[in-house]
Amino acid sequence: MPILENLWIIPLLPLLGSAINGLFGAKWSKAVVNSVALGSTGVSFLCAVEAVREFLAGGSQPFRKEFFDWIVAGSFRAGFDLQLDQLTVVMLLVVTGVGFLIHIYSTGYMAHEGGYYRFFSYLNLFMFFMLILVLAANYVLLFVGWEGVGLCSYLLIGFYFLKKSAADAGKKAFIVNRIGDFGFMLGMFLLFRSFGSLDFQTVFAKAATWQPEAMGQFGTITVACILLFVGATGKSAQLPLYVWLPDAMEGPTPVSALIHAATMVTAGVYVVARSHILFSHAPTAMYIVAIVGCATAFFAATIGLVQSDIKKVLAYSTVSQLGYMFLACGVGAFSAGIFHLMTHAFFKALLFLSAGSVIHAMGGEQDMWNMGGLSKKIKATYWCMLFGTIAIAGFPPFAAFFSKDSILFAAYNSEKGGKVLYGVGLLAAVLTSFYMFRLIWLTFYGENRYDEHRVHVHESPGSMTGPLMILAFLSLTGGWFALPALFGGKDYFAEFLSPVFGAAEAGGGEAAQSLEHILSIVAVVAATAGLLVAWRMYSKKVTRGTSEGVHKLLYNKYYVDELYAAVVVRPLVWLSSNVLWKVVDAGMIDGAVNGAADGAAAVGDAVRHAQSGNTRSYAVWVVVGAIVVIGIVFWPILHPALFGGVR
Amino acid sequence: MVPTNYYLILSAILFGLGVLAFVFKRNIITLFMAIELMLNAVNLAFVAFSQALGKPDGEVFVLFVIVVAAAEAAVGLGIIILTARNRRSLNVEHVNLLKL
Amino acid sequence: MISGALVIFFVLAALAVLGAVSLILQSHPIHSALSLILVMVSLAGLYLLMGAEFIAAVQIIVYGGAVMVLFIFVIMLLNAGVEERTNISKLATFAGVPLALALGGIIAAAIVRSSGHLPPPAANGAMSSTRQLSMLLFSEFVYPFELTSFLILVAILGAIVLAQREN
Amino acid sequence: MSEILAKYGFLIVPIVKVAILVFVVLTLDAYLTWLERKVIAHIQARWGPHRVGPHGLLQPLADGIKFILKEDPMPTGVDKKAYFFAPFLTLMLALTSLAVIPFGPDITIFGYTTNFGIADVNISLLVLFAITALGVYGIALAGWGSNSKYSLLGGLRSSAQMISYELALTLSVVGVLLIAGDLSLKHIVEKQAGDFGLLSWNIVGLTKGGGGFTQIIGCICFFIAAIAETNRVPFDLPEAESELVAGFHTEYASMKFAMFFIGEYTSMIAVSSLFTILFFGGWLSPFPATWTLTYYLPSIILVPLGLWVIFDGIRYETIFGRLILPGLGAVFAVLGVALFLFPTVNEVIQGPFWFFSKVGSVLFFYIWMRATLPRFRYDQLMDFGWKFLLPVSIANVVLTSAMIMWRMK
Repeated sequence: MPILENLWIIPLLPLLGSAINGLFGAKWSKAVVNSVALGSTGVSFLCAVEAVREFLAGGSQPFRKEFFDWIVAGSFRAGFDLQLDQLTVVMLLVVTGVGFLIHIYSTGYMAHEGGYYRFFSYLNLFMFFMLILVLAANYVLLFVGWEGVGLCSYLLIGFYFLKKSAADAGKKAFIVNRIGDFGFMLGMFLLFRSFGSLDFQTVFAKAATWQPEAMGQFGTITVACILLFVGATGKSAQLPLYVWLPDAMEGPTPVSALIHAATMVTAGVYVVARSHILFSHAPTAMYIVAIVGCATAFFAATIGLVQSDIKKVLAYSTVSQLGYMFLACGVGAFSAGIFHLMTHAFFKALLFLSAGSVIHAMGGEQDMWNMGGLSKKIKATYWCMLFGTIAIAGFPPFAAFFSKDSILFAAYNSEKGGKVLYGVGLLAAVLTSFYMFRLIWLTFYGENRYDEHRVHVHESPGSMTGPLMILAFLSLTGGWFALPALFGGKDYFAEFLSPVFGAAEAGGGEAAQSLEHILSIVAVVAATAGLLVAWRMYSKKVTRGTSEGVHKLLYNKYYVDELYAAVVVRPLVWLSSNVLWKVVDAGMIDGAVNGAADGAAAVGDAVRHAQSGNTRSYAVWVVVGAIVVIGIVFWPILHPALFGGVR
Repeated sequence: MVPTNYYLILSAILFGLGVLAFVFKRNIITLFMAIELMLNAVNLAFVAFSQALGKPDGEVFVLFVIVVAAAEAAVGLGIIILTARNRRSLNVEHVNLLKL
Repeated sequence: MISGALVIFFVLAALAVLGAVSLILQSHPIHSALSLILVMVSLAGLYLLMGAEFIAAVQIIVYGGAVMVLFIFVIMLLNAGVEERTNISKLATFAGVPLALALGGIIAAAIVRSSGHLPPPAANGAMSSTRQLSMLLFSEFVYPFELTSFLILVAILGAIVLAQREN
Repeated sequence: MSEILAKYGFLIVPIVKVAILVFVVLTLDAYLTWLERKVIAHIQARWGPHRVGPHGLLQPLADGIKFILKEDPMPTGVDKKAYFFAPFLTLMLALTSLAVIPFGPDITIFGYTTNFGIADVNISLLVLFAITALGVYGIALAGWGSNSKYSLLGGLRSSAQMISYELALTLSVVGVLLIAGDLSLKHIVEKQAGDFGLLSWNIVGLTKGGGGFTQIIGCICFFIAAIAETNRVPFDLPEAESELVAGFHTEYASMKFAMFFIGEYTSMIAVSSLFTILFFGGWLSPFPATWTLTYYLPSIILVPLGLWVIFDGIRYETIFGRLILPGLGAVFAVLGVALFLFPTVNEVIQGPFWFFSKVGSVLFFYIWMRATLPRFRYDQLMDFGWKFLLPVSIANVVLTSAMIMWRMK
C-alpha cells in the first residue's frame, strides 16, 4: 500500500491511539494501554520509514498532496495539505523514531505512576500534532500542529496537576507561548496580506521573485520574518521567552526528553528553516536570528554552570543548544542547523532519559548534591550518560562534534561580525563541556552523599535501558554523515538537504578546507579545556558551595523571572483587577446589560396598562384595527400615500 | 331574481351584529356563538359571490369554513369547560389573568 | 315588480337579522343559542333560494345538528345561568357598541361602493349541482380537503385532551 | 277540471297533498299505538285494550279525547320559551320529515302529473337528515326547560345519544349513495328497479346493469342507528322509567305530552319509510314485472280479509261490535273488488300498497323488539355506538366503494 499517496495515515495513527486510550484506557490494564500506545506510534514510525523509502525510490521528488479543503473563504484557502521533502524526511524520522523510543522508555518509567492511560493518551496526541506540524504544507495547518503541541506540552508539564508548582509551570509555559504565537499569527497575517496565500509553495515561489532587501532595511519580508521568529523564540525557548522551559522540567522526565528536548522545542528551528527563502530575502532578520541564537547559547550555558538540579542543568543546556541551531540558521547554514537539530535530538534525548533513569534509581531524587558515586551501581545508565556527555561536549567522533563544528565554521565564515559570533559560540562550547562534566562528576563520582538506608539504588528495567543504548549508539554515529567532509569529501547531510535549501545555503567554500581543520581542532581543545576545569573543580569537591557574587547571580538565573514579574506580571495584574474588572466589566459592561434590562422594564411598566387582560377590551381593539384597515383599502383618500384601494 | 348586493349587504349586517355581540356579551359561550355568527355571515357572502360569478368554488370554501368552524367549536368548548371548572365563572371579564 | 324570490329573501333576511339581534339581547345562553339556530336555519333557506341545496343541507346538518347541539350540550353541562352584565372593561362599555356598528356600516358601505364591479347574477341554481361541487372538491381542492381531515383529527385529540379530567 | 289544475295546480295540489298526508299520518300514529299495545299484550299473553270499541279499536280516539280534556299543569321555575317550544318543534320536525318521502311513483290525475309525495327535492335524503338532525333540540330543550333533574338527565342522555348515532346513521347510508350516485330518494328507488324484483334491491344488490353490491351490513347498521335515533327499545334510555321516571317529558302532560308522543311515532314512520326506500326498494314490487298476476295481490288480500272481518264481527259479544265490524269488513271487501274491476286504480294503488306493507312490517318489527329486548346501560350504549357501529359502517363504505371500483374495471 503506497503510504506516500495517503500520507495522512502517519499522523492519524497516534491520534487514534490517543482517542482510544483517552476514552477507554481508564478501564484497561497497563498491558492493553501499552499495546495501543506503542502499537500506534510504532506502526506510524514504520509507515514513516516506508514513506521515506518510497520518497527516495521516487527520485526524491518533493511530494505534495491536498487531501481536503479545511477553510475556504474567498481567495483564501487553507486545506489539509501534506508535503514531504528532504527537510520533512529528517524531521519525520526524528519525531517518529525518537518518539517511539521514548514511548518504550515511558512504559518502564511511568510504570508506578497514576493516570497511566492519561499520560500515554497525551503523549500520542502530542505525536499527532507534531507530525501535523512537520508534514503541513501551509502555515495554517502548521499553526494547528504548533498550537496542538503547545497544548500537549501544557497538559504534560502539568501532568502532576495536584502539585502546585507543576500546574503553575504548565500555565507559565502556555502563557509565554501565547506571546510567541501572537507574533507568529501576526507574521501569518502579514504574509497573507502580501502574498495572498499561506501555502508554502505559492508564498515561497512569489517571495523568490522579490528583490532581496538590503541589510538594515525593515521591509515587508523582514518584518514578517521577525514576527515568525518571535513565535519561534516562544516555542524554542530563546531569549527573551526562554523562561518557561526550565520550569517545564516539572513534567515527567520522558516528557522533558521528548517534548522539551528532542522535538517540540525544535519546531521554531524547523519553521525558520522551512521559511528559509523568506529569511534569505531578509538579511536583517537573519542577523537578528543569529544574534539572538548566539546570545541565548551563551546566556543559558552560563546559568547551566551552577544549577544543582540535574534536569535543570539539562534544560538550560537544551536552551543553549537551541541557540546554536538558531545561530546556524541566522548565518545561513540551515542544513547545519537541521543537522544539529537531529544530533541534538539524539544525545539530548539520551541525556534526559539517562537522567530519568538516575532519578528513577535514586527514587525521585533530582538534586545532584545528594548523589555521587553512582557509576558503580548503575553501570548501563552511567555509560549511556557518559556517551551523551561526550557527544554534547563535541569530542570526535561523536555526533555533536560534526554538527557543532559545522555551525561554528559557518558562523566564522559569515560576512558580518562572524568572528564575534564564532567567539561567543566557542565560549558557549567550553561552558557546555564544563557543566556537562560537572554533572557527570557530581552524579557518578566521589563518595555517595545520600542515605544508604533510605534510598536503595537499583538499575532501571530493560524497557528503559534498551532505548538508552539505541540512543547512545545513534548519538555516537549520528554525525558520521559529515565525516567525509573532514577529509575533503562532501557532507552527505548537506548534500541530502541541498535540494531544499539550495541557493539559500551559505557554504564554507572549498578554499576553507584547511581552515576547517584548524577550527575543529580548536573546538576539541575548547571541549577538553571545559573537561579539565570541571575535573579540577568537582572531582574532589563534595559540599554544596555557599553562593555569593557571580555564583549567586547565576544560581538565581540573573533574576530574570523576578524582573519579568516586576515589569510585566504585576502591572498587568493591577490593570486587570483595578481597571478592567472594577471599571470596564463591573461598570461599563454590566452597566449596559442592566441598563437595557431596566429600560425594558420601565417601558413595560409604562405600556402594560394596555394589557388589561380583559377579552372585551382586546375585542374592541381588534374592531378598531379592522375599521382602519378597511378604511385604508377602500378609501385611499384617507391615506393618499398608500396603494389605491380596489380598482 | 335577487340581486347579489342584497345578499352581500345582509351578510355585512349579520357580520356587524356578530361583532357587536362579541364586544357586548360577557358569557364566554355566547362569545363563541358570536364568532359562529360572523363565520356564517362570511359563508353567506361566499355563496352569494359564487352564485354571482357562476362558479362553485365559493361553495367549496364554505364547506371548508364549516369544517373549520366545527373543529374550532370542539376545541373551544373544551377550553370553555376547563375554564368554567377552574375559574368557577363563565363571565369573560372574570377571566383576566392575562396581564401584568 | 316584486318576484316571489324577493319576497322569500326579505322574509328570511328579516328572520336572520331578528335572530342575530335576539342573540345579542337575550340574557340566557340557551336563548342566544336558539336565536343563533334561527339565524342558521334562515341562512340555509337563503342558500336554497340561491340554488345551493347541498350547502344548505350541510349548513343545517353540521351547524344546526352538530355544532349548536354541542353548544347547548355544554350550556346544560355547565348549567350556565343568566349572564351578569359586568362592566369591568370601560373601553368595551363605552366604545364597544358604536365601534362595532361603525365596522358593520363601513363594511356595508364598502360593498355598496365596490359592488359595481360585480357581474350580473348568473342563472339561478343550475350552476352548482352537488355533483359539480364534489368534482371540484375532489379534483382541484383535494389537498385542502385532505388537510381539513387532519385539522379535524387534531381537533378531536385536542378536545379529548382538554375535556378529560385529571387523575 | 284539468285546465284548472293546469293553471293553479302548483298551488292547489300541494295543499291537498299536505292535508291528506297529515290526516293519514295522524290516524296511522293513533292506530300504531293501538297496534303496539295489542301486539305486546298478545306476546305477553294478555288481551290488551278491548273495552273501548270492538277489539279496543276506538281506544286511540278515547286517548285523544283524554289528552285534549286533561288539565295541563306547569311546574314552577320552568323556562317558558323552551318549555313551550320543545313539543311543537318535535312534532313539526317529525311531520316535516315526511314531506320529502316518495310513497310511490309519479301519478297522473286528470292529466296533471305529480310526484307521489309532497316535495320532490333532488337532495331529499340530505334534507331528511337535516330535519332529523334538528330533532335533537325538541328533546334537549324539553329536558332543560322543564326544570327537573329527571328531565335534564333525560335530555342530556338523548341529545348525546342522538349525536352519537347520527354519525352511524349517515355513514351506513353512504353505501347506497355510492350505488345510486344520487341524493334523491326517488332516484334511489328507481335505481333498485330490476327484472328480478327483490333481487335488485340494495339489500341483495343485484342492481340492474351491475354496479351494485349487497348492503346487508349497511342495512343492519342503519336499522340499529334508526332505533337509537327514535329512542326506542333497547335504546330508550332518555325515558327509562326505572331510572328517570319518564325522562325528558316527565313534566309534560295533556296536549304537549301528546305532541311528543305523536312526534315519536311519526318519526318512527319516517325512519321506517326511509329504511324501506334505501334498502327494500321503496314502492317496488318484490316480484318481477312480468308476473302480472301479482298486480291483483291487493284485492287478493283485501277481499278475504273483509270476509273474515264480517264473519268475525257477526258473532261479536257487544251489539256495537256486531254493527261496526261487519261494516268495516264490507268496506274492505268492496274495496278489493273495486280494485279488481278498475285496473287503472289498481295501477295507482300498487306503489303505495307495497310501500305501506313494507313500512308496516318494519313497524311491526319495532314493536316486536320492544316486547322482547332488555335495555342497554348508558356506557354500553355509547361504547356500542362509537366503538362498534361507527367502525362497521365505515368498513361498509370502504368495502362497497372497493367493490364498485372493481366492477368498473
